[in-house]
Amino acid sequence: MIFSIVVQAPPIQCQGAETALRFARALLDAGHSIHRVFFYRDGVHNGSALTCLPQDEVSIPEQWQALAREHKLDLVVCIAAAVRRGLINEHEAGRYKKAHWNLAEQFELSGLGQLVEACIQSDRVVTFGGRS
Amino acid sequence: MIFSIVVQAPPIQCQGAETALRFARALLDAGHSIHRVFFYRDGVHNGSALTCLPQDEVSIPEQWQALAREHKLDLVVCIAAAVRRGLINEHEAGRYKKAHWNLAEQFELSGLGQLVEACIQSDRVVTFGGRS
Amino acid sequence: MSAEGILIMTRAAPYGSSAARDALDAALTCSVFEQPVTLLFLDDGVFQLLKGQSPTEISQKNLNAVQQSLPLYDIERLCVSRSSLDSRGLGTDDLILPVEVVGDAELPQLLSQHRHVLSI
Amino acid sequence: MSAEGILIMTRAAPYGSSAARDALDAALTCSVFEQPVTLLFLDDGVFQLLKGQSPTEISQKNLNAVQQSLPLYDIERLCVSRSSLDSRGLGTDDLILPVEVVGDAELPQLLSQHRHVLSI
Amino acid sequence: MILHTLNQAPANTACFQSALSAMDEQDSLLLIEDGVYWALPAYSDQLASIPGRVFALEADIRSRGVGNSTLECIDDSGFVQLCVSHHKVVSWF
Amino acid sequence: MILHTLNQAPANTACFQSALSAMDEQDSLLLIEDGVYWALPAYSDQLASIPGRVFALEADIRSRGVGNSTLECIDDSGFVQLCVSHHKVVSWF
Repeated sequence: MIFSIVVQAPPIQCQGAETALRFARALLDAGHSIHRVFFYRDGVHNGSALTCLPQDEVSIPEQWQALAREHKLDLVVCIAAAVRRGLINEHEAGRYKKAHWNLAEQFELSGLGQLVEACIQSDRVVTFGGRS
Repeated sequence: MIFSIVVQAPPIQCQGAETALRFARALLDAGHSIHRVFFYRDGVHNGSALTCLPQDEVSIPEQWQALAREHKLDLVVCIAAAVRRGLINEHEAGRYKKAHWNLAEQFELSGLGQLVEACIQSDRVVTFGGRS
Repeated sequence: MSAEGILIMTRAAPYGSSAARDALDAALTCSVFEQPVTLLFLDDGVFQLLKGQSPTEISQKNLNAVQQSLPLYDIERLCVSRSSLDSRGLGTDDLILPVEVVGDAELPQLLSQHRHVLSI
Repeated sequence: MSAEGILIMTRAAPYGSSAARDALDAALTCSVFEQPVTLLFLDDGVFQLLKGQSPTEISQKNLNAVQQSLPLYDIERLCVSRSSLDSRGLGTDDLILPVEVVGDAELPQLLSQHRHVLSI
Repeated sequence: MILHTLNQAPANTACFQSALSAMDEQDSLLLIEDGVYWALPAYSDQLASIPGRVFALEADIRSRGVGNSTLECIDDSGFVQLCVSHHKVVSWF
Repeated sequence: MILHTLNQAPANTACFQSALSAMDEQDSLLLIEDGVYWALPAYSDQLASIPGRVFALEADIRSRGVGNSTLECIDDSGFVQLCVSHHKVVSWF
């Protein structure tokens, strides 16, 4: 079956991002395919390259990256939600004249259309939310 | 009177950061002093230098910066909460071997001790929260 | 049963969080991509449709303005929970747009009519 | 009335959000800075003290371990709302630490005894 | 003499109830952000059961189209004055 | 045939009530994250009023020390199977 996952929970303050990761792994283990993981609202922070954790903790962004590398996942971060929240790639940094950027590799900024397209292409769409 | 403000709300998804800003301005207008603004939990995102908004919107981080410049405010971002969430300054970038950083000027990373010290020094401590 | 289109369910009050605006953005995008879309307002989400909003003082964009453009975007159905309205003492006259009022007993059917349900 | 020290009020369940851990960190810091501190557990916050937590599968640190160290840090008072416990069917035997159970009628006084109240 | 602020809409009844239980008659409650929906007529009984005085932040009332409330509305400088006239501020969110 | 997931602890009664009102007897409810506290004995009446079947995510139950629940616990692969065996997934948070 074809799944898409929508992550609206930020990686640190809410558990939703971690639950989504475990769910994604279980999907792949069961032989299903993941059409896309779409990060919306505060969920965009899952795509941060600057997350710094103590050595005994694994960061959620790095786990998404590892999973994406292994399974060629399409990790799409809503561009409108992201730039408002200070999550940008090199291209947006140029556009907004910022000296730095912080979108992690494997993640891509794109529009809400990618969420709609994911709905069209997928048999199931599963949302993992925060609270606000 | 001496006030301190605690901001736990992120700048985009919740209104708390904007309410805190208006409250801070009203405090200064009334002649009170602000000992410190302490950003904790998802509130650390108020200190992002990479927030990009359309030209007709003013970013919350920039408003904090402008207020801090004008009134010499002490804007302290909880360092433990910040680095976990991917908000770092040049020094932390070096320590964690990151090529980029994103803490805005006027904001300073420091420990939770600064929250406790703010409580000790202030007549009133007012917290602005998010939800989760 | 042919389940078609996307239902966007929104349960939060406007302005206190960005959920209302984010749900609207998603609905408008569905429409741009010519996907049939229904908006369902539940719980505090019914406050999103209150008339007379004016959030300039809190530096936010007026949702009422966007909402009034919904018919132009072919957003086909705006559904509002009757029990959510009732418990808040609100009637359809208090709302900015004509809506379809949905009783609790009709909710399960409304959900099953759509291919996907997105909570925002 | 000499209001002294800091009351940290925490109302969220553990693990679903980081509030429990963030409140503990703040309380421990108060103690390091030799400020008298009281922790007040209200609403779903009382779940933070449930015995037998084991969050390794969800990649989080066990709060019970930190909680058991609280007496070593001279955290003087751990207060738990009686009505929050009651409505959840919990008793003090279910909790990891001995606590002071506070009735609703005593809440206003508890708040006024402290110089500052931080909600986390 | 505590000023309580509350920013949660009515679906979060637990937040409102807990704030209420923590108040005594010398305290005041200030409704802010989504908390101003409690000013609607449907909640007049709940508001009446609050032991102290109740205020609402004007900017939030106006923003949300919560009309003709009988509550005392204050602006940001009124918020500051309430902070000064009470001994401390407790935030409910 | 909808799978509903719910991640909110009992103070958020509105979330639970709305999920309930949206379910019919063919649907299932999966308690995840803080939602697993609804598996405590204190809430057995509320759970009994749910029209369909009710499950809880094992990892979340164990994490929180919510012991001896009579609910059917499933692991992540069980969660996946429920998604497949129902027509869609509706998240309540």
